[in-house]
Amino acid sequence: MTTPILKVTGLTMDFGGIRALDSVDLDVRQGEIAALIGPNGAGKTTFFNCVTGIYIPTAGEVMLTPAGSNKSKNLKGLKPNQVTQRGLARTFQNIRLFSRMTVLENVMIGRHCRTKAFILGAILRNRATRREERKILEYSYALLEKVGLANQADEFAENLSYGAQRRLEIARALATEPLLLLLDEPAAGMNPQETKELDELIKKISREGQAILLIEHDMKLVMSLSDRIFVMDYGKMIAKGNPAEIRTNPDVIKAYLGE
Amino acid sequence: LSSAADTIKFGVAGAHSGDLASYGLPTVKAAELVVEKVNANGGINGKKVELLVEDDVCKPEVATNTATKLISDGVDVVLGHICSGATKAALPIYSNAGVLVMSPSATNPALTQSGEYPNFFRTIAPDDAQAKIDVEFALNNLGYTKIAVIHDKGDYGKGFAEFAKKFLEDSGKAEVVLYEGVTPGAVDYSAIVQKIKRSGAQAVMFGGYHPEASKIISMMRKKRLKTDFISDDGVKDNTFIKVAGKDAEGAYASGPKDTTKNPLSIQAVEEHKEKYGADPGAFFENAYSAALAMLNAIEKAGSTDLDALKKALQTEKVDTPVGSIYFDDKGDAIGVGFSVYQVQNGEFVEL
Amino acid sequence: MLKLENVQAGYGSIIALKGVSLNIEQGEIITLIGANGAGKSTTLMTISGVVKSRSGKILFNGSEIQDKGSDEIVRMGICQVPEGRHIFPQLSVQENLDMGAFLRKDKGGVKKDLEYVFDLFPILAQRRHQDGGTLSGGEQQMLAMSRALMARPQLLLLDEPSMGLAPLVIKQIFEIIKEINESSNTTIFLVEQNANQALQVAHRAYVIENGEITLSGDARELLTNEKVQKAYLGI
Amino acid sequence: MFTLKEIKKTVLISLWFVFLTFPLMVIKVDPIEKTVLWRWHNALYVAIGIFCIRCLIEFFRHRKQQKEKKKKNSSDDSQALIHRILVDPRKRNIMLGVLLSLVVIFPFVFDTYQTNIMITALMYVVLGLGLNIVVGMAGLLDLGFVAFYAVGAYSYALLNHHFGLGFWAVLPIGGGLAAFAGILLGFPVLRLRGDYLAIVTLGFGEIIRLILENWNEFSMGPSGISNIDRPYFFGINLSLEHSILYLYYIMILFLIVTIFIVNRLQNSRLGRAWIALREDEIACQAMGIDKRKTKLVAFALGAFWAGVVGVIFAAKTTFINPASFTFLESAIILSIVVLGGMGSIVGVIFGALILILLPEYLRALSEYRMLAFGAILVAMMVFRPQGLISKIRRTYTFKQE
Amino acid sequence: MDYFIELFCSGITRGAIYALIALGYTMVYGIIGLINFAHGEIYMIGAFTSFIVATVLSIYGFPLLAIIVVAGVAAAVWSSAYGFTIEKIAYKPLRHAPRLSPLISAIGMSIFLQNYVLLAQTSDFLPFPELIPDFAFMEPIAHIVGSSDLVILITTTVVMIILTFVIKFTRIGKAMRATAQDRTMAMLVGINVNNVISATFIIGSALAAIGGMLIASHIGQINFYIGFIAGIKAFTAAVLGGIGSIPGAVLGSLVLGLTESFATGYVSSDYEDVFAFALLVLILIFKPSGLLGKDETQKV
Ligand SMILES: Nc1ncnc2c1ncn2[C@@H]1O[C@H](COP(=O)(O)OP(=O)(O)OP(=O)(O)O)[C@@H](O)[C@H]1O
Ligand SMILES: Nc1ncnc2c1ncn2[C@@H]1O[C@H](COP(=O)(O)OP(=O)(O)OP(=O)(O)O)[C@@H](O)[C@H]1O
Ligand SMILES: CC(C)C[C@H](N)C(=O)O
Ligand SMILES: [Mg+2]
Ligand SMILES: [Mg+2]
Repeated sequence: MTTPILKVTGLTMDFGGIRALDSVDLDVRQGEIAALIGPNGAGKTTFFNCVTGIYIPTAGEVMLTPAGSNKSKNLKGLKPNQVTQRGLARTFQNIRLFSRMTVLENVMIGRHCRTKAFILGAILRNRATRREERKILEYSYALLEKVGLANQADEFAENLSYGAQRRLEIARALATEPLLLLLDEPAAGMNPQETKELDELIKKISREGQAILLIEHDMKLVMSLSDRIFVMDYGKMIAKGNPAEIRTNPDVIKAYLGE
Repeated sequence: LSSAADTIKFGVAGAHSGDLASYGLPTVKAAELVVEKVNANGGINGKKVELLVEDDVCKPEVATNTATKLISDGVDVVLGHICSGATKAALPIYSNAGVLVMSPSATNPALTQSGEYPNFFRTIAPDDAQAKIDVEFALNNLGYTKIAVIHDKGDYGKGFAEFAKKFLEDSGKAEVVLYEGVTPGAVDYSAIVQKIKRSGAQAVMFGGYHPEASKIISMMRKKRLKTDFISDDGVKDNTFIKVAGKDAEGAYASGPKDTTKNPLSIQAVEEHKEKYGADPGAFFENAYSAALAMLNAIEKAGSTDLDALKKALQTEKVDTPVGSIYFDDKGDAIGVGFSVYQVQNGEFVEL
Repeated sequence: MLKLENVQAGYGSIIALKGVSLNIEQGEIITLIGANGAGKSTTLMTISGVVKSRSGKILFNGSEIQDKGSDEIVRMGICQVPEGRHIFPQLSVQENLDMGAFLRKDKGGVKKDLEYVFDLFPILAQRRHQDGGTLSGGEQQMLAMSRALMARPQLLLLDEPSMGLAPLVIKQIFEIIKEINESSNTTIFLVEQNANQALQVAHRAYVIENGEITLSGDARELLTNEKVQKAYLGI
Repeated sequence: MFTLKEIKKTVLISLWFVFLTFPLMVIKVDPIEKTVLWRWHNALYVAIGIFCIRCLIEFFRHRKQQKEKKKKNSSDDSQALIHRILVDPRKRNIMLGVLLSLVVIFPFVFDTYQTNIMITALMYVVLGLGLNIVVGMAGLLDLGFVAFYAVGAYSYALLNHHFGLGFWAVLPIGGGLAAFAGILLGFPVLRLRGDYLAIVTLGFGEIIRLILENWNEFSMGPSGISNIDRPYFFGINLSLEHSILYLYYIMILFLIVTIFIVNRLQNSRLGRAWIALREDEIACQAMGIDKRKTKLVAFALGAFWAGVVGVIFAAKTTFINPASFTFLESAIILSIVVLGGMGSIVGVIFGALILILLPEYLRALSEYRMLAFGAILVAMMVFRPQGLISKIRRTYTFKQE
Repeated sequence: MDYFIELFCSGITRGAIYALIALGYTMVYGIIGLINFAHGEIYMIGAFTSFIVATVLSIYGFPLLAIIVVAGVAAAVWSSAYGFTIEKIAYKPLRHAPRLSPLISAIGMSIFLQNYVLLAQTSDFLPFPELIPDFAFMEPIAHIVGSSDLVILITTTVVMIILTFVIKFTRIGKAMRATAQDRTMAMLVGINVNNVISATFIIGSALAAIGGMLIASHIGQINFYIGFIAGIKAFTAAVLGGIGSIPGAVLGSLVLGLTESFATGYVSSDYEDVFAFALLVLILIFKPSGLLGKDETQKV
């Protein structure tokens, strides 16, 4: 079996007296959709923040391994931009778009870390720069088409509907060509119709070989998408398995699902 | 230039707004008073005098605009600028147009001594001249051997202080125990006062203007420090006594000779009080004198041609509030005898 | 109790409400459903006086409130849980709750209600002294809801209260809605993406499209309405 | 049009202002002579003045409302006009052509004074464009921009004074040193957000000025450096008028280059990163943008322009001292950027022209000059809070090959 | 050691002076996030008003205590009126404007007010009457701490304590904090945001006025420009302490005052401001939101 793309071991995070993450282990494999679920305040978003460099974890290891290679990169202690550079991209629970930039520009920002024109290139606008700029445009536009926002490319991001903003965040994250895509509650605030569309979109992306780890409270969506599910409670990983296992796991039912 | 025009255009340039307005505005008032009086008496050589007042906020870059503005308005002579820096920036422009400039307050020695500004005159003593008087007074009359030299970091104050320090050191008779600049406008000077106290100075020699001087002297007295205070003609201003009140008692300051008893000076101050309902501010008398001197030169020369004016200024004596003066070939006023004053019973008394 | 007559409102050149009329009776649970950007939140904000109506009338218990300041409107008994939670980030959980009771004078009552909400959401009691801004998304949503309860409003406006909550808590939220409606006779105006559940608790419902009310009626009937099912229930 | 209620309100407002201005406007005391002067007429002036101003404001507001009601859907005001011209390339070229010829013949139509202040205005346009990179694009509030200007000016003054280096030789050196100073300042303050950054930059500006003031051996202290060479024209020393003319054209050329470069920067990968950084730092980092590098580049580039203009400044006034580099100067440059419309090149040009030419043309008001200037600054912000000309949104056209 | 104590006391006095102005700065900043450059001018107007009133009263022969009280009250009333009016004219219309627009408006206001006082009164320096007499019991240590130093120090301390209490525990204080953090939500819990903002300006301005009177009496002179430098320094102090925080403003002011004093005493007053600003940079590097400022909670 190949090494998992993301392998997190013993991740621990303390805020003052609160232990928000307590030695969490998690791994995401090549091409799969994994889900991270758990009650409110379980530490899911904190997990994302620690993995992506926004918080510096108290302890633990975060290893990222590109597909088909066995050269792992340790992400612990890196800055968020370096983490993205290495191949992790994320969306935010509370949407964080560049609201006064256009939809297209938002995605183009995502291309930043994969391109390199700088001051001189900008001023001289030489062949290489122009080519690169055109490529950025093409790539970004293609992504917008993929998420179904191409016809709103010139709108300000803040003028999009909620669901559209969520999809734009996904497109922007995809623009960084991540090895693994992290989605934090992509369906929150969406109506059932939009959730259905989102379901299809994620499946489409996944079919193209993109590995995904998502946090979500909409169980219908989680069950329909995930290959494997991780369940957290009070900062601890309490269960993992395929949807069927999780659905019937008594701990999970007690802590999270109800019924 | 404008011999054909039917008025004499008398420019007044200086800081009329911003933090240094209090040094510039009295000049405007002096010019207004003089010109009003001259015009009431039929003008100069049958021509009325017209005032052109322009602000330069004491900034070199604005001063160049001010100067070009005055030139393009056809100015004949200029009273100003107030600050040495602004004056230096503006002078080449006036000189290019052949316009005479006389400042009531720009004291930087280089303005006259460098010979680079042939069209420049002033009715105030340069920094070095006053430093010399004050130093000699402190050494010879007061016999001090430990002196703290303080300045306000400005071009005038620091210029004065540098010369004072140099003269003191050169004399070999006294030691400069402290040489420092204070921040003008600071809310509290007690730290520097403590430092003066610690330095064991017998006298403080201060280069700068009366607002800082009164703040420092008041703070010294508040801290029960009886050290003497010696300063320049930026301080020899009645406002100093008013603001510092009883703390000013005993302070020394150099300035033009016996102006307070000069009838012209008394008259000028009276005119100001009558018209503006208040005592005049800084450099008022210097400005009043400069205006008189320039208008007198125009009258005597019969034109506003620079060379003719220069000649008249250098040869014709004129009675002014600062004394009966004429100018040397560098542009400094002669006849403004300088002496040292002391505040006694709320008045500057010549020693 | 609350009546909107042909209310228009918007932001700058955008007109978000193009003449909305609706009617809420004392003691009802009314839900407003509609697509993203249809104007649901704007409707609530206009009632609360944060967004000013440009024309039309808003009547609360018979008096016009469209020109009143939002603080007066709150004082009259209309309280809102806004979209996006709007927690005071640097006030502690406790202080956030106190702010909810800002206009109340009965100290004893406030204390009782505080215990009541801590009872509803024990996690908040645990986090009592933590800054509101550092709570998890779901915790913040619970706090926002509790804060509104602290005001003991006559009319409670809820904007997507179930957003970001775990399934168990969502269930609980809808139970709370029912309970406060029944026990303290609070009138509730509920905006929800989760139309299915909203329609199940509500008595009546309105459908808003592009700033206009296009459909209204009994909640259960709308649940079976084909158009509603297709557009909002994802069936 | 004016209802009774309105008039009553206006009267009340006037009375309020009479009360407000009472001690300062009416009473004048002389603490030494112990006299009090009661200037009651001033109270009357205030009352009448405020009444008129308020009527005027109400009148215009009323008229604007009427107008808006009449043509609800067509949103064509002056701003839209400028935008329309700028967006249409043909119209833009025509306008640029007309503008350019106007600019070229300007010194021949107007006198030296006008040309002189126009040079100043152009200098501030470039300063504004430089600061616009930092504030308008990257969203870093810099209240000490004047420091870089000073670095440029002193570079030329000192190199000219000590080593006789010429204008053209120092131009790039001045810019380079200023850019270096920008990076120097940038390093420690990168972590700071928003207004904390503002105060530190303000402090940095003051530090530079204080050093220039106090370190006599290096900068000649407060008395400054005089007799700085004006630019030579192919080795010829020009007369005053001619060198003003020469400087004017240098400035024009330089401005065109600046606009060209700033425009290109704005529409580049780097420019996008700046704007994104301004919008949301955390999201920006999560998208892989190196915050440090991007910010430092903004600081350095902004400072570079300031440095170059500083060199020109020293050459123009031929005399510099620290008094020219006070905080107020930074505030004016910042005002240019905000007043013009943050991030908009055309806006900055308008902002600079207005803010620099205004005080010059207000000279007619003599002592009321700065009073009017302050009031106009407030009024312009109140009536056009987003700036005179808002930034044109760049749209990308996408053609599939 | 004596010298150290002397410098220390000087620094504390200077700090206390800054603090009186910084408190208003920090309050206004805290609530509307505006660097109110006109605050220094409010302070100046307070000083002028108290100057005018005190002089008039002393000409009419009122006793010193009456003069102090009436002049202080008048200064507070008028400065508050100015603060209130300025907010309505120059800041309120800009509530929804881009962040920097009110800043420019404030700079314009500051220029306007300076020149207004310059024209309405005079450009000259005016002697400010000594309102605080030398207390006999202070005489033994008068060479270190003067009476006015003491009064300023006590006033600052009292004001800080009262303000901290007001903000922490009273209704208006809670309303202020809520308004500062989320204006929309403050409206939704029933706070009249306009009134709260006005109240903040009024309190801040009144403090500046009291400060203006005490400081002018301590220094002994005023003119139209005194607000500028004091304002910049107070602003620096407020930031140093963590802008928005009341105790922070006082602590920042004291640190700033002490730094300047020690820099003057042990190094050179030529560079006192350089030291002050360098310290500011240093502290902010290690504590980006000031000494007592809360780190902005950034939960993503
Ligand atoms: N900066 C912080 N300071 C203190 N506590 C924090 C901080 N950030 C998070 N926490 C706490 O850590 C716990 C985990 O929060 P986290 O946001 O990871 O939850 P979550 O699983 O994403 O929940 P939700 O589903 O509600 O979004 C919460 O109880 C929260 O209050
Ligand atoms: N602050 C604002 N400024 C400008 N336009 C706004 C603003 N808020 C909302 N809008 C616009 O008003 C319209 C109605 O928005 P509103 O938020 O009321 O929709 P909604 O029905 O609540 O949608 P959602 O389900 O996404 O919450 C939308 O077109 C939106 O773009
Ligand atoms: C008014 C003062 C600042 C002028 C000063 N005497 C100078 O030489 O510059
Ligand atoms: Mg979360
Ligand atoms: Mg909504």
